[in-house]
Amino acid sequence: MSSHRAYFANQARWSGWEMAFWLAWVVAFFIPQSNLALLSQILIWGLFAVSLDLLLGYRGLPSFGQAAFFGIGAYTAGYLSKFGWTEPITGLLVSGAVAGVVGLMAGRVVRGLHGVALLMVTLGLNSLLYDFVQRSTELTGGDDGLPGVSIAPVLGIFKFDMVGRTGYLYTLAACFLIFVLLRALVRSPFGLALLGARDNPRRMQMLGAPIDRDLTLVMGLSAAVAGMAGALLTQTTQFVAPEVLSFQRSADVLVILVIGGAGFLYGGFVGALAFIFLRDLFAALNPIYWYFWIGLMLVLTVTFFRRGLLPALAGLWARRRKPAVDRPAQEVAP
Amino acid sequence: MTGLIRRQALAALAASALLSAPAMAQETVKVGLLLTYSGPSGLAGQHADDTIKVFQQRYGSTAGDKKIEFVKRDTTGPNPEVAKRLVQELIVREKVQLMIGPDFTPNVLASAPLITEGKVPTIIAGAATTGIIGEKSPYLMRTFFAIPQLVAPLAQYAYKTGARKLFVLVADYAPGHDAENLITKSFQAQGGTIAGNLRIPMRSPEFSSHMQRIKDAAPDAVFVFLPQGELTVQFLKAYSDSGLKASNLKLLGTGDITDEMLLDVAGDTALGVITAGFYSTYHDSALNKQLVAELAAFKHAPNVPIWDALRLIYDGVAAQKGAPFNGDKFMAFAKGRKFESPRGPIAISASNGDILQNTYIRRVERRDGKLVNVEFETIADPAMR
Amino acid sequence: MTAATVLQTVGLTKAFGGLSIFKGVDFSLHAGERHAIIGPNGAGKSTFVHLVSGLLKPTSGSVQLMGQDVTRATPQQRVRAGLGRTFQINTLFPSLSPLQAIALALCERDRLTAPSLRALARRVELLDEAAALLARFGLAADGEGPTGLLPYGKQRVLEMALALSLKPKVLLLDEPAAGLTTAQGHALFEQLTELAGDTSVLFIEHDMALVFGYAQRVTVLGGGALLAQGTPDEIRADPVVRKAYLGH
Amino acid sequence: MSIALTMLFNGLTYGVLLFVMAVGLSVTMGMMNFANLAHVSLAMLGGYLAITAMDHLGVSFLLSLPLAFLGTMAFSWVLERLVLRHFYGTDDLTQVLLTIGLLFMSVSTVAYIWGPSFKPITMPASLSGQVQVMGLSLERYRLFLLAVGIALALALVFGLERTRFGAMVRACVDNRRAASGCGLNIQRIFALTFAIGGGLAGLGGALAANLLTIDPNFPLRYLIYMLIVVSVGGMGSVAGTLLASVVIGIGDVVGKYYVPQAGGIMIYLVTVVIMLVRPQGLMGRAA
Repeated sequence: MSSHRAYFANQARWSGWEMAFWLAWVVAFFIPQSNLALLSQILIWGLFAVSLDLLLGYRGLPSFGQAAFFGIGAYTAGYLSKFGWTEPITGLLVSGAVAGVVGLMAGRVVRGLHGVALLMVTLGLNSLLYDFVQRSTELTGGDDGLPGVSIAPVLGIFKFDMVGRTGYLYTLAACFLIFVLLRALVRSPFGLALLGARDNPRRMQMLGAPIDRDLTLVMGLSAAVAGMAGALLTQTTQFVAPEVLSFQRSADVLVILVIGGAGFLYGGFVGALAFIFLRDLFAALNPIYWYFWIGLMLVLTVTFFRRGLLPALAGLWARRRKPAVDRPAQEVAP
Repeated sequence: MTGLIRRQALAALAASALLSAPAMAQETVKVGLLLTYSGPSGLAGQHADDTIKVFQQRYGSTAGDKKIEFVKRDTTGPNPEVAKRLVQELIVREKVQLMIGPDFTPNVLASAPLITEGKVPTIIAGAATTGIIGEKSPYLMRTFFAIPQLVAPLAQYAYKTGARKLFVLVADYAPGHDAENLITKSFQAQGGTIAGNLRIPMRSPEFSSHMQRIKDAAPDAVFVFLPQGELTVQFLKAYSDSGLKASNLKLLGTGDITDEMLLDVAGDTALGVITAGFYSTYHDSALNKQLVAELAAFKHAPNVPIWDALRLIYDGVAAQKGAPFNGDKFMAFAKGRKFESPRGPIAISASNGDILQNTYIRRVERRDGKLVNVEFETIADPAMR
Repeated sequence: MTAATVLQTVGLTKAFGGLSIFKGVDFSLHAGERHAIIGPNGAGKSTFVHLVSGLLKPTSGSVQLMGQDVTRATPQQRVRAGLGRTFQINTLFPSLSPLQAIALALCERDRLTAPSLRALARRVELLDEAAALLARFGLAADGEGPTGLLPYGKQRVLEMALALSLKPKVLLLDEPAAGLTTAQGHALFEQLTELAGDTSVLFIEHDMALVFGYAQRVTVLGGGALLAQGTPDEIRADPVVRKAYLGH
Repeated sequence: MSIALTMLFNGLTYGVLLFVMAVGLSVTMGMMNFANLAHVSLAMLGGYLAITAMDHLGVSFLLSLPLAFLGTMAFSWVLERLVLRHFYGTDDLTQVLLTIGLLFMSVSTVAYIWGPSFKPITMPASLSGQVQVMGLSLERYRLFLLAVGIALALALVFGLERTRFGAMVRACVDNRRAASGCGLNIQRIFALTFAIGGGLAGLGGALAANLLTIDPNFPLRYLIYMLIVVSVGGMGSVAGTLLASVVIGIGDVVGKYYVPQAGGIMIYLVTVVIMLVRPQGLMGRAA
């Protein structure tokens, strides 16, 4: 196969690393003492970070309001189950759709913005939604959370048991399927168009690329994935409270993605693993001052691993496997 | 994830096992402790730890023939997702047989199904909303307070002492809305009228507009319900800065707004404030005086709900001497139990496990150089008799 | 028989507030023509290209492309109508390789970039076309490395390849040989002549050797107005041009 | 009518407080194109320094203000020299995340040094209570705040317009390359400007101690307000920050009085609308 075809096929093929990554999650299920509840939440954080990666990593748009879509998905799943639609899988899809539609509308609103203005508008919209949900106690139960959320067993068979086995497998399956779709998407011409618009919107205009349409679509898509992550959280914890759309969550997911590495689709999961695991560790070690270590970790990441852990690890692995002499500084092309 | 206390406890256990004669292996009852140690409300967790230290200094770490071992976890505030995971971790992996907390209502609601399924008697020491204890899980008990226990007596007191037009100001969140409905209903039941009500945002650095609304309504008393923290301190400051305090307009509230944790921060702005509370460090009882003295070393007030939870656990475990610990037996023992608490006589309701206790009307006064809540009226809980 | 007009502007004007920097220019480009625009700095050359390509909205006047009125059209609509352009300062995709950049241009041309799950790698004919285009422009060897690391000269070539990959009817080149040695400039224009086929080319250029070497007609702009238009020889002899531009 | 005037006065003084706390951030963001979210931690530091000076050194409230200013200024100088100057020119997301990290660290460090609970501030009698002014009963402290705010605004405007150093700072704001081209020592100007901006934040924190509460979580609570004032006002524009502070201060107070159901969302609505209409802010230069 001529070299250029191999070049593109190479990018699309599932590498050994990727398969090992997903297999590890399956193996973790069988390890007797593994903390399935924590791993499920890491997966949910990871998927949530991947939704932000579509925006930030692939289209270069930072957002301080991604938790708004996460929260919309979480509450939609909550309301569905409260009004009788307790089947989880369809509930997940509907939640993603609702969040996606709101994402499309948000996309049209923030179209012309970038930089700090974009951060502030997304922050403002997120705060408005949080304030509304927290204050309307009759509608959402406010701070005490939405009453009456109960989810039927998956496929009618697997009940959400206490140990979290069903919850873990359900989350893993959902995350994997959504991830496979996203992976195919970013390897399609649409993904390349996003990267092009991230690098140089003016050049894209002169290639006739509908960058505004693409921006609205990627906002809708990223919102849908964030909504499904939110729905997964509601379904596995059978509870939802205003905290799901707090500013703190939007800041945490941004931190997670930057630590993991934006623009590699796996950065979200790697970042979630590092962040949630370390936060749990620091909190257990020193419950009062663990915020300090989270802050330090963030400062060090931004200083030394400018593009996140994943590229740093990949770079290390590449240098170790092939001496740098005969190999040009291969940038990990997405 | 071994908590600090757990490591010390393990070391102590190993030491005692070596030293003591090879008696029958002493059973250890593990007690899960779910409090907030970090973030804005991290203070409560630290005060609870000190209270536990004092309790264990006095009563040791064994009850009857069983050893009590605490497993500590930080819920990081009202964070249902984290709280539920930690409860699951404690029940499934740490195999705790008793639990104190989690604090905050959303955390309790999220964990209730697990507590029921795990059959782990759990004592709530930090969530006041109604509709949790007895309804969400048969294994829940409470040593904290329920909002109606303070609000209803306060309405009666206000009317009795001449208030006819009451202004109701609450923070705009679920417990605030509960308190608003309760005070309105009970005050109107007495024959009083509501001069006006206001729900202020949870994050509200600027209070002058709220004070102006109170002035406009010209009430003869003001009822306030706010979460413990900066809102209370700012409200009291604004109340005095705006001249409302000088016009000696009576200010009534639940015990939260004059809690000992905030009293010295609020300073003189809290003087004369009348509240309905369940505990005051100035409560006149030998048990309380000794406890307050011991906690003075830690420079803060005792966390009485935690103290009473420990009392209940130690007594309950001791009652099962000679037999392995059983959760259901503990529930049967605890429900209906009456005992003396530093706050005064309390009981765990036999019907739903909620707390029955006196409500005290108190006024903030300066006694030997320190601001305290002086209790001047006791309203007994009708179900207590 | 004059060839059909592929690009025409009538009374094209652009004013920022009171200051009008482009005063009522009537211009026409014929099919297959190689047309150069010359003029001193600040003559409005780049403004003219921005107005024609849609990156700037004109204050008045009109632009016709292939017979369609595109005065109010977005750049994307003009590209659909057959317009292609390069930029004075390289505007490429730093994190994409040349191969990916050309593939992206072809995907946009064939309207394949709607969200889909079909991998780019499976569109083999398009990838072959991209590789062939790169080879024709002498960039075959650099196809897979990061664009950012390409030498400046090759980036200028890639800039042109990107524009040509859309098979435009009208190609606007904004100082294509900027920053190149004379030899590299000539090589670039050789490639252009050979590869442009029947595409009409309008290029801004300072190097008179290149202008008179490759242009069939020349337009001279000065102070935002059209000074003269004609064949290279006519322009070389025109007294107005000589005074305003050549200085003697 | 007098109520409306009182509300306007209270809103104005609240706006002035926001201005003093935020103006340093606006200058550093506008001039050095550096988004320093930890600026709000510097304000907290000022509050703590003032309170510590009053409690431990027995200094009066009035004297604690300059101490808070100088103390925070010194700390800001060190922070800029050691950490921040390595990040000039990085993209704004990197700066945002770096300074959020610093903000988290400040929360724990302050809790470690001064303890986790609120820090009360004792106000002198001359600055507490109410006073009758033209028939309105206004709080003495707010009058004092207004005076300090106006003095500061004038000092800043003159400082930037009239002094040589001001000219140098404005040159850097307009075009850093050109400014360094004509021999201005950019590094020194940045360091000094950042320190003064930090000092102002410290002074703002000390002034805020009496209205807002000073505790380790101060930055987490008021970060959003400061970001809003700076982005609505327009980066790098002192006048813009003043205008935004006053608009948001009055809007917040008057909004809460006349439309209580809207509660705290007025400030967010204003931000979203202005950011959509003028992304560069009221007085900021078009990006």
